[in-house]
Amino acid sequence: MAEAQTTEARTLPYVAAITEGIRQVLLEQENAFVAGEDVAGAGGVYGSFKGLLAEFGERRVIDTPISEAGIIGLGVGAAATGCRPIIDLMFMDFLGECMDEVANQMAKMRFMFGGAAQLPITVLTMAGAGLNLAAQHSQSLEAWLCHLPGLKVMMPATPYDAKGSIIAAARDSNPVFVILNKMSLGLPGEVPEDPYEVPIGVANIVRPGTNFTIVAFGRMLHEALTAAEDLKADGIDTEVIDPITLQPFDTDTVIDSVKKTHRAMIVHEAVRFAGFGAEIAAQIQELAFDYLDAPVARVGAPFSPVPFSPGLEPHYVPNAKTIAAEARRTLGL
Amino acid sequence: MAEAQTTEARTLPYVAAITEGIRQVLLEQENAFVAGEDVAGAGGVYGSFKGLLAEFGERRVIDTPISEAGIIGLGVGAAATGCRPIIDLMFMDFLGECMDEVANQMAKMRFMFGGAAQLPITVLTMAGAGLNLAAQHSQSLEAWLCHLPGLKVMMPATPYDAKGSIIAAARDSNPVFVILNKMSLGLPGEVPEDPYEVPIGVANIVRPGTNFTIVAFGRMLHEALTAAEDLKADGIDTEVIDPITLQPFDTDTVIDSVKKTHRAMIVHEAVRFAGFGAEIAAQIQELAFDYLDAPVARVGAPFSPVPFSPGLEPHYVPNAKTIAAEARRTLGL
Amino acid sequence: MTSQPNDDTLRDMHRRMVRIRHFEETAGKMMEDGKIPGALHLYVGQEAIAAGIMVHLADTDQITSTHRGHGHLIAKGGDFNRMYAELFGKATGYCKGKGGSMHICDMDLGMLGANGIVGAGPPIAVGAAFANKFKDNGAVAVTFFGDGASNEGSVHEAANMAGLFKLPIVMVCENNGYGEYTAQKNHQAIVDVADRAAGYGMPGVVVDGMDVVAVYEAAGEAIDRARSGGGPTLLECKTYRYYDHVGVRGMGLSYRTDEEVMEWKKRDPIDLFEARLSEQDIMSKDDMAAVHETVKGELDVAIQFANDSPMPDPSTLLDDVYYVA
Amino acid sequence: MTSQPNDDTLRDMHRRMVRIRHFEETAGKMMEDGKIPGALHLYVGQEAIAAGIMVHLADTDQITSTHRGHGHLIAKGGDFNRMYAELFGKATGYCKGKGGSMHICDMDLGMLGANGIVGAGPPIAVGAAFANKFKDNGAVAVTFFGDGASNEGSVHEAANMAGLFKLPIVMVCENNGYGEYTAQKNHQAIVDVADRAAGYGMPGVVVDGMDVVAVYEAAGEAIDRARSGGGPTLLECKTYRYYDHVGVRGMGLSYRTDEEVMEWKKRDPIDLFEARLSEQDIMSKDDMAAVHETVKGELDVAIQFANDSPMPDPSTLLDDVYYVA
Ligand SMILES: Cc1ncc(C[n+]2csc(CCOP(=O)(O)OP(=O)(O)O)c2C)c(N)n1
Ligand SMILES: Cc1ncc(C[n+]2csc(CCOP(=O)(O)OP(=O)(O)O)c2C)c(N)n1
Ligand SMILES: [Mg+2]
Ligand SMILES: [Mg+2]
Repeated sequence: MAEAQTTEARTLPYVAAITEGIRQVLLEQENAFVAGEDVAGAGGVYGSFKGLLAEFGERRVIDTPISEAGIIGLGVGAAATGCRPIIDLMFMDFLGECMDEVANQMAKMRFMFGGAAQLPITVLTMAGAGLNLAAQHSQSLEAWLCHLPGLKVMMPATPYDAKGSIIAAARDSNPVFVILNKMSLGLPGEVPEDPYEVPIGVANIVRPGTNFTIVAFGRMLHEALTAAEDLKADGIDTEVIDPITLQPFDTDTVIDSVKKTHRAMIVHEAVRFAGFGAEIAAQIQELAFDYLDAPVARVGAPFSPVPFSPGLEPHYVPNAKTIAAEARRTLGL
Repeated sequence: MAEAQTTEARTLPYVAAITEGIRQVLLEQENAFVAGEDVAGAGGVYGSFKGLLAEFGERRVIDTPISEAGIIGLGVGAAATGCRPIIDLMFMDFLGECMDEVANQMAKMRFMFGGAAQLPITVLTMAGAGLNLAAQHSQSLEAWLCHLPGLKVMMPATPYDAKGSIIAAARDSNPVFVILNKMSLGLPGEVPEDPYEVPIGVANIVRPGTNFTIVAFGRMLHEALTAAEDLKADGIDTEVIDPITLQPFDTDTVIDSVKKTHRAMIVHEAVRFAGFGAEIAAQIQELAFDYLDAPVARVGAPFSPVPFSPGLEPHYVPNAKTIAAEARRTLGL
Repeated sequence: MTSQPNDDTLRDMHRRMVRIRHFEETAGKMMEDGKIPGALHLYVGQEAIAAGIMVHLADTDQITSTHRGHGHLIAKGGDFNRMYAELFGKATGYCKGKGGSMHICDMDLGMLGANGIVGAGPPIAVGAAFANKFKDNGAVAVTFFGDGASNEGSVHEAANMAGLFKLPIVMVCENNGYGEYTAQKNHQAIVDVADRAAGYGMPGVVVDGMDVVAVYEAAGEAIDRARSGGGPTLLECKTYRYYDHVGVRGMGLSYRTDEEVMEWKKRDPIDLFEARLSEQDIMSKDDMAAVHETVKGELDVAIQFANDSPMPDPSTLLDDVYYVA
Repeated sequence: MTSQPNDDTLRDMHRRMVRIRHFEETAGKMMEDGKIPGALHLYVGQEAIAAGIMVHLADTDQITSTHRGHGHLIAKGGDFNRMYAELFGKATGYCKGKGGSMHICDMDLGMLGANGIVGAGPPIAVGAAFANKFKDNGAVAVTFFGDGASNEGSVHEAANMAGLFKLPIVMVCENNGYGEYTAQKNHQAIVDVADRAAGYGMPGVVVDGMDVVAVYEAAGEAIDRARSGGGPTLLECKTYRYYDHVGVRGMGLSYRTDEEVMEWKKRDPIDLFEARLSEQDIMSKDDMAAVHETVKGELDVAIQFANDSPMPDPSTLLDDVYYVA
């Protein structure tokens, strides 16, 4: 971490940790600004930009038209010319509107220009289902981003990690996506008052264990932790790892764990098929093949869009129960 | 296959097989039309639509503005109201311009509407590097599409499969992407004259073998076949499987092969990290764990955008040599 | 058609507006009662637009809608039972509970869906219009989008294609002055979205969206033009939404003044229209009251139907992802 | 600035145009000789636009370009050596061989890159203009895009934001009548792309893109306006490309007539300008011939440099993906 944490940690909800992270970036970096749909006057549709307009004014906290391609493009152009934009993409589902700017401009500009461009841009976005927002407002599309050389991708699950990821992303001089979770807005957690970084590319062993490894990220971390408690009953001492950063991925931490536990499972909220869990599972079997006592299991959403109904959505999103059940299945219990 | 092949197969280049497939769809289905940038007057920038305007006229072969979102949207709307559009997306790299229409409309409409909509739309696009077209005209982005429930995805490597995939896609009443390869345009192959389908979701064992399985698709199929010949020298009898369809994926054929050969490698041209090969590798170790004598290997592009220079691009795209080398490494030879 | 609406048409439009108003007011209550999960975007205040346009359309004509889509479906003839069931997430709903408010649709009525993606409707409507022209079936497509949506690239691309191909389509901008919490002056440097029509080679028309007869007339002209091969029109209707962007609060919002709301409500589309109907002796107060009562009765039935309907069975989750022959 | 160009400026523009013309003609030959891998989109015919605009700009002003980007870079002061090296894919090129023709750039000159994606430049230029305003540095951004590109949603979104934020930007549409092989009348229902300006609350200006002085004057006005806080302008320059969309064939193409090409060539921007320069006694024939010779000499040097330069080492492949502190 970049600086000592002198202040006491307070308990803050996830949403307030986000705001505090952005606020401290704006205080720290005079060329940083925040732009997005309804981030200024309304303080963001999730409240995550609350108070920033009042404190920093219209020059640095900017409401944009509903033009996702334009907004990301604005961020790319401003970053390439010396600003440090923080761009908000209200729902991760809206990536489709700006995927060219993300994939072909933001991710590739530095490389295509032989290193001549530097793009210190942070994109904040909200993923996740669970609020009956149906197929176009509930997706977790991190797999698309992780497949794109040139981007860094973080997916913080806790208030502490949310604030520290945003600060780390904004201090990094590369394009970084910070994928937040809309179900977690009210989740409380300890958050130091001073600015701090959650280091990019370093996984967190959230729960040490000895004979089973779960790699879980985003909101699924919390479900996995509950599942881990449940598995204790069967003598399973689960190590739960939150990679926090998906790209660059901290392979070493995961492999070290699996070499110790010999069994692993990946958990994410995204559709399981061709999800990022596949990459992690593929890596584990490549790099710890001789240590594995069972196939690497994967938990993710089934192969359908996210359904709206309260009668369906809870059966779509993985949870502690389904995670524990899949763990038992894979462990032969 | 839907009908007997009464005619002799002729040798046709890949590009002519594409054209023939589209032409026969237009002959067969009165509500089919082709729309895209420069598909009519110019016959397509690859020549794959040559002659269609002259034969079918402006009503059914339509040049569009440069508006990828608009074009895909047009296809979605026309498909939902009784047409059977064949939409051309000139380069797969342009997916970014229309990813919302692909991901949030085309893929999800039927589900969101509870089955009320039917979307018989075929999207043709060109993937692949090797022509020094640099980072924005060389990508293979099938992993994005395969992660989207509601789409079918084919990636035919041969003239035979190109024609048959297009016909199968156009006859299917779901959205189907047919991802073609721009380096393969001149590749010759046997192509029956009559219409025929390459069945969606059925893998092809292109080269039977006994002690090593390579799953390769797109242009990499040909490189893998060459590598397989090379590996014979070391006593490796490689079975090469072309899934042809990536979604729905023919897991059974691959698993059956691995259960026989005990060792497997996936080869694709896309960036290796979070590529579709990860899904296949993850599935193999899940479903054939006890049969595996070595980790499932993956070959793909390194983690960078596609470089322009002839001094770099050949080192970027996998080829028979690098495939064989990685096979030897994974087999401990 | 470009002539004045006859008495039957006036009564028809009145009924459509009343149906929307009560449906939406009731939906607001249901949301507050916790009956409607997810997000609810109410159409109240904008009824004259849906009614004045849809009355020109047959079931074979198509529309695409927005996140604020109930009004469009109702005006197109939507069934209250299936609508409420969908809002409640029930198996008997229009989308079997899979879509909810933001994806409500009726393909048989040519209602190609509400849409959760701002600006997604116009390209799809262009596709429907293209299909109409392709089949030469005389049908017209109408696409609704907001002032906020007019800044999405997809709307631009759709408009350009509509103009280029001279498609049978009417592009209706419901300009209610806000995109979410952002006033129009903070999202575009123009007052009339219709000014953009010239850039697509189509006529741009501005109409008072609170006056159903004005909407009727302008829409009639545009739809006639579309149907007779004269190509598209950009029809901008100036209007206002009474409630918040999402949910049911109407007053005391930070991004607009209560005075502004009250000013617009003075020109409430239903009040205005009812005054006119009674002035012109087309409907008596009693006639109108009867319409309101009938609609309320239908809503009671619909809510009962929705309440009594089962949730979708979890086993249906993977249905409808693909068409299976 | 909105006044007539003085003699030095005229000579400066002449030199820029000649530099572009010879660079491009030579590049065409190099392509035919198999020296230039990949795709080559020549700018020949459009030189007056790049020259007449860029002469107003300082290195601190930014531009975004298109797939047809050599002319823009040259007019902005691009270095022939590094350009040819890049076109050849050499390590000494502007992008170390990683970008090639379609991604050629010079960040130090404010040339934010050619772009392989049609319509991708304008949003990026909006970002640069936003940064200029943010920093209040007096710099202006200019974005170039084609008639075909004007139908991309990204251009619409960028224009709307430019107008809304009153950004210091000039949006230059180089209307050469074709997007690839599709004539303008087959990709949009308008004749003047500048007609779209009204929809963004900015002035739209049409200028003869073959007349460098006309471009100079119109651009001067637009750039002055941008620089002094007056906001953006959509400046449409009517022009023509002499060669095929990609590659070097000029005549005998199926999608346009040779007569059309010849008609435009009668108004060749360099011929026109040289006639004027000599008429007005600003440059003699000898002066002009000397410019041509000097430029040709520079090109010989550049091609030699590029030829002699090494290919990038494969070990550099993964460099430049990320910035490493
Ligand atoms: C692509 C996309 N961007 C942003 C949103 C979030 N959003 C939903 S409605 C809305 C405002 C739309 O404004 P307008 O088009 O004027 O319609 P209105 O709500 O006023 O009816 C926004 C920004 C979205 N759903 N889709
Ligand atoms: C998003 C995207 N769509 C399509 C293309 C293929 N393409 C390259 S140049 C071009 C034509 C562009 O026409 P215009 O904007 O008029 O520029 P011009 O070539 O005439 O200079 C097209 C369609 C592309 N590169 N990017
Ligand atoms: Mg609005
Ligand atoms: Mg052009």
